[in-house]
Amino acid sequence: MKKTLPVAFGMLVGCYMVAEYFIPHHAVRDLSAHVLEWGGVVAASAYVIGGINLVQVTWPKIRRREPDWGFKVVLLGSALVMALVGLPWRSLYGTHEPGYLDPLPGPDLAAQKNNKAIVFVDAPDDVVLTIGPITTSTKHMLASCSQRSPLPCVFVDPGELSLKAGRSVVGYDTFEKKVNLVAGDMVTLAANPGMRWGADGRFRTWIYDHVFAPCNATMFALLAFFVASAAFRAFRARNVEAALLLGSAIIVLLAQAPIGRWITTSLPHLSDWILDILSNGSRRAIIMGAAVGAIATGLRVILGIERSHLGGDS
Amino acid sequence: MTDVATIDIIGAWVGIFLTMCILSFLYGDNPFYKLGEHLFIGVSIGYIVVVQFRNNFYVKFDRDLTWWDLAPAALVAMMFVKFASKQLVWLGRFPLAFVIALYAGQSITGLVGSDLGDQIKTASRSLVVHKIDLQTAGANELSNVPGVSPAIATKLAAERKDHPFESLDDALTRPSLTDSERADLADERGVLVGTDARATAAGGRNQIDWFGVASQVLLLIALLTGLLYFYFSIAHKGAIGRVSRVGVWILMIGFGASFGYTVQGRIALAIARAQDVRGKFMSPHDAAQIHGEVAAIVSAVIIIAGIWLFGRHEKRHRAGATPPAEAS
Amino acid sequence: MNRIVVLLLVTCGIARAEEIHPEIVEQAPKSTQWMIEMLFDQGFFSGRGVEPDGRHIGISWTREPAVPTPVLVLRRALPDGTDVKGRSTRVVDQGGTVLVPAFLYPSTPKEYHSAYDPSVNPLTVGTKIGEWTVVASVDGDAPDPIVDEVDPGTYLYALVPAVRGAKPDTYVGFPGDAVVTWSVSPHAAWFNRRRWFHLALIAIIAGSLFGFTWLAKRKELFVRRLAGVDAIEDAVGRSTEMGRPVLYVTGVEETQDIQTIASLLILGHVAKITAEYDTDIRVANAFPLTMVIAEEVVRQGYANAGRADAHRPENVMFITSEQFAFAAGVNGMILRERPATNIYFGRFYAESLMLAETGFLTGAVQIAGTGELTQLPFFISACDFTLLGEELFACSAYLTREPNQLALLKAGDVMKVVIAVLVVGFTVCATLAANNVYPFTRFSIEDVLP
Amino acid sequence: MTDRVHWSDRLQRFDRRWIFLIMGLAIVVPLYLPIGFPIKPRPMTKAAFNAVEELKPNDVVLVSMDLDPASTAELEPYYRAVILQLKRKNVKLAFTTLWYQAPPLVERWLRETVDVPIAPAGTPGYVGAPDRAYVRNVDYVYLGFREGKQNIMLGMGADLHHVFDGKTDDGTPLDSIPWMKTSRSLGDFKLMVLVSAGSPGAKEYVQYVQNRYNLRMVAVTTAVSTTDLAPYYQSGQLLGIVAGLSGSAEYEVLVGKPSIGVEGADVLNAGHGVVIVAIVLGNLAYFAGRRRKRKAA
Repeated sequence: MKKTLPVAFGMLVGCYMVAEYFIPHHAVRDLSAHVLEWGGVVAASAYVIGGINLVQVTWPKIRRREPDWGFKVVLLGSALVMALVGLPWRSLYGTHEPGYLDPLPGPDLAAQKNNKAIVFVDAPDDVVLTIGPITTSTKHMLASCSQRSPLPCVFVDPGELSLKAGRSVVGYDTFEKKVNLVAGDMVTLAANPGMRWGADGRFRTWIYDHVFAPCNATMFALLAFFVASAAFRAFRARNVEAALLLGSAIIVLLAQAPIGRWITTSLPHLSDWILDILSNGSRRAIIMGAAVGAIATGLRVILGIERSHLGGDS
Repeated sequence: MTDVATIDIIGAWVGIFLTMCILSFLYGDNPFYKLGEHLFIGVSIGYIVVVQFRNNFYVKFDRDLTWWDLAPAALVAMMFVKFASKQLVWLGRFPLAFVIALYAGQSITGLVGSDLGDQIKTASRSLVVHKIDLQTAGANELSNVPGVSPAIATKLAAERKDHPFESLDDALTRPSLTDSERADLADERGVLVGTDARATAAGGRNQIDWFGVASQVLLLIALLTGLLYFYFSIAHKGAIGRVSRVGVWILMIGFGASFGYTVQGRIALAIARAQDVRGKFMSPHDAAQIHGEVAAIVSAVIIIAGIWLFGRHEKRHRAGATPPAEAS
Repeated sequence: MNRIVVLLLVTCGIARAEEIHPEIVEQAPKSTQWMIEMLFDQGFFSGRGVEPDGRHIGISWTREPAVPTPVLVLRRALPDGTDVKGRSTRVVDQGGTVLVPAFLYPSTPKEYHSAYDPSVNPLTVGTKIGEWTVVASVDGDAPDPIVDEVDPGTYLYALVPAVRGAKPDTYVGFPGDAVVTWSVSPHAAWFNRRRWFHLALIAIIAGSLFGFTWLAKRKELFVRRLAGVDAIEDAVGRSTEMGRPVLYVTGVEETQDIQTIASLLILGHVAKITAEYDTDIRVANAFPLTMVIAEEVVRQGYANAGRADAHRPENVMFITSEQFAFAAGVNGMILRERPATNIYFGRFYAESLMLAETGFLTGAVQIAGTGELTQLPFFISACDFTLLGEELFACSAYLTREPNQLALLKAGDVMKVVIAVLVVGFTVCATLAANNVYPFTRFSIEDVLP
Repeated sequence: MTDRVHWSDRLQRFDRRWIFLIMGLAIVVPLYLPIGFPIKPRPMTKAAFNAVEELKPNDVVLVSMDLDPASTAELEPYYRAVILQLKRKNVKLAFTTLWYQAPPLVERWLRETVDVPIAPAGTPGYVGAPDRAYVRNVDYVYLGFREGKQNIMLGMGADLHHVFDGKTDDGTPLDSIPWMKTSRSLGDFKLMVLVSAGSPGAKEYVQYVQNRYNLRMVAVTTAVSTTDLAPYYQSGQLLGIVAGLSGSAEYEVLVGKPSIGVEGADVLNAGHGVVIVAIVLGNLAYFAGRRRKRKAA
């Protein structure tokens, strides 16, 4: 009972998944979509168990002050932080306007005379401003254009003007507006785009860019060195097989680097040939063999022959 | 042109420091590597958990629920039963049975289509290989001729319209080709796998590429011997043994090739790290503000000094301590 | 005298030239002969790329004499099962450029409707005008079918010759008559015959699975030994002597990968062995779901060995799903816990070399098995034993020499013979066909694997 | 056995960290002192290039960015080159990713390569038409990430809008974008550019959807997966493959904007040299050692 029911259930699901491939009927298609979604949900919920397991494994080490317990703290801590900054906090306590436009009264005669309008900017100097064609920040602006306002500013041509204020890095709001200015008009662009939280938020992106990405890439890059040492240690022509492995490896190695073509133009051809013919031939054999094995394994599962994972001792 | 925020300059330095921490694994297991390792693992977990929940619950169930949704709910519930009750643990087998059967069934049909069907289809092609006829070939086919770039292909197509090619030499030295293009084409000449083997300017009657034919035969042999090697029902003795040995040889050549390719990839990674530290992937303006090289040197010094100090510290504390494990 | 001939070819799946139903309609301004082909599935082959799921209709046409003018394809639904014959129709008044209500609202001719001026209102695909929906707009004829996705039901199509305006999707004129097709109602197929051979392949494997299971109960089956598999038990024994744990890595791919599943199945048997030897087994998982299953599997392994009490759940660990963070974590375990045996079964990517090299450093016995071809060279070079591709799937069968398990290998071998025969056979056919040797020109792999 | 250690033994037993050091130098030094070998595209790369060249303006192309920061090394040069090519072809772009590690990376790359022109008129060392800045949700959309790997592929093959809940990543309804409204499933895309670092990626796309909906696909892949994908190129299921860093460098040359890829490919020479030397040394030591043992015995 406790064993046969799950097995039967599995057989049902498995056989359906196989049949589904051969039945183009739309009703079946729709059902399959559902079933596949369930799989995703189950897999995702497992992360809760994963988290529990993580604590189960690391917490005792910390409590018992085992060697390296400090690093376990780092592990749990960074996990917690990264998870928390991933939450959209801002949406929890409401958002604020990234900026606003404030037209100043009266034309500025000087500007009017040489047919210009003025945009004053009230923003921190790390805000990237796109005023019409120019992209700049308050640091690189004129100190003053008119006695009307002490704010840094730029002269612009009359007509429709698109204003954009954001920050150079991801994770901030952007303020965007179009205004229509005539010569002599003055407008103040006040902008201080707020920081976003959550998936595309500032913190998460920062940690991703400066902790996750470098570690990830460097871990991977270690392989460049391991490959060298593996080559030194393991690629020794002990027998025919090893010798062949070595030979083709060296040929492809040379051909892969630009130097290969420099040595002889037929080297890349040779390596391509090895790849297309010899490599593909044997590779195809493995692909097919593995596919057969995989299908047989799959069949044994869905036909209920293999049931060790469900407590049935097969 | 705007400046990089201070926090991001710091970030860049942190990134470079962590890069060095992990590289220090090459010297041996040490506190700096452990720091990088645990930080990395922790961050990755925190990252994934959010992603998983966002995409499987927040996004998917951002709609009014239906009766269908009871099914996954039930499965999930059963998965958690083991925390609640001891004698109901067996319920946990249902979600297990579900996912395993689901994915097993799915891969059966996925594999039978692509890895069996299509591979069989591809494998059973005619052994006869005809040369590419520069006179009639289409643009794509043309650019499969060694050394023929898309640009050259279009030129050839134009050339042959005006006056047909008499020979390969004629075709590959037409006036509209630039000298560098001619040089490229000249490099690719060759009777086995080069232009002469792969292409013809004869027009009309299609010539056979004999080396191509031989290769196709070899391809077939490689496949069959390979299959034989994986044939379990007979011992590899005598004739069978010798043939399957050939299979192994070809297998090994294949592995060698893929090793060669892999090396390229791996070294590329290290190169990219170096380029990254130099700020190659960002605008020169930003790179100038970050001084990646300086950061790298500073971090390297800190780490080397640190490892040395820790080493001494270890020794003083427990005499006869084992030196950091060499990792290679 | 002006005539327009509407030749409709409603196919049962694939086009069959002999099933042409000619239909002649009188009075039309210009003599154009439409050859229209409607493709939808009726439980037979899916024709020319039209999915046989009852939700796709393919329509293609050629005109005699050939006319390059764009054609606007419109669709409207009919009450189910209505049977309407193809005919030509007017879409504009004489010399007019606006689509007339009579065409737009055929079902309610009495009521008032306004005309539609496509020269100002663009007709993008999907727009509804009157009862019609714009399906496509093609320049010239469409020899390859336009595939239209619809809900199950009965539909009617109108092919309207048009003249494009300056702005995209606008039309300034409609020369000649439009054609309204026969009504079509696609039926969903219950079997996709294009895949019959795939089914056959699966059937062969399943058949031989059962066949050999039956046979194995009667006579001893021969199966070549695999060094890698025999090594597992010895390695476990060695760890027992050294009093160090066994590390089992289930790969870095999700549970849905068949290699992960295979790895989990093998884990059951390995856990049984370790339980018998009373050795710790540490299982490192990259995905929590895999971890959940692995824990259950290990518990069963211990139970099958009759030592359920010895099972420690915290020995089955979830490290992290991030490939290289996972590699870093496992590296750490290998360096600091120093297991005497490392078993890597499942799908591995770049981290294979990382793990294998670190394991080599600690002097552990390493057994790897994966179907991931690109990683095999590294496992081979750095591990003591490596199971190549299929051997991974064979492994669980070896570990328990029970009849139904061996049947798996036998079934695999049968399949390999079938593959070899197919490949050789069709290669010969193709080669002979390439040299126009009759009758081989008539066979092709396409027949079995379209 | 003699007392003083024979050179072959020393060579066999010497500390591998020296190899690491040499490899490190081989990678860093050439970055500052380039060698500069010519780079010539291979057919596979050219085929990929052609597939993109065949596109017409306003064709809709799906770019699937299935990668993580680790694999940018090999893929980023290609990505930048192909985006330039696509943009100057003036096609509509839809970006998506099946890797949960990717989204922040993709966001950044979109800002760096799509929102701004890569090669505005007068870019030094660039031959070819200049590209323009693409406008989000007008010229291109970012569909975002969905968990589910192969299932998502299958889903996109059947109904892309359903998979992404009819919204782009920033919540813009897909139906509000004319060209996206008409691109409802993978079949509606003229070409799929697979920036694929592993699994799920090009291989899975071919296995699960290519043969179902016979789609046009080109792939850039890490050098290591090349041998894995080559059969699919032969069988015509992939229209072209760009293999790793050297492939990316070749692609940069084809597109006419040599950059990081070409620089990196140049450094490969030294790196490969080190590996080959390592192999040769290893074998020398091995054989010398063996001969000595034979003598001793």
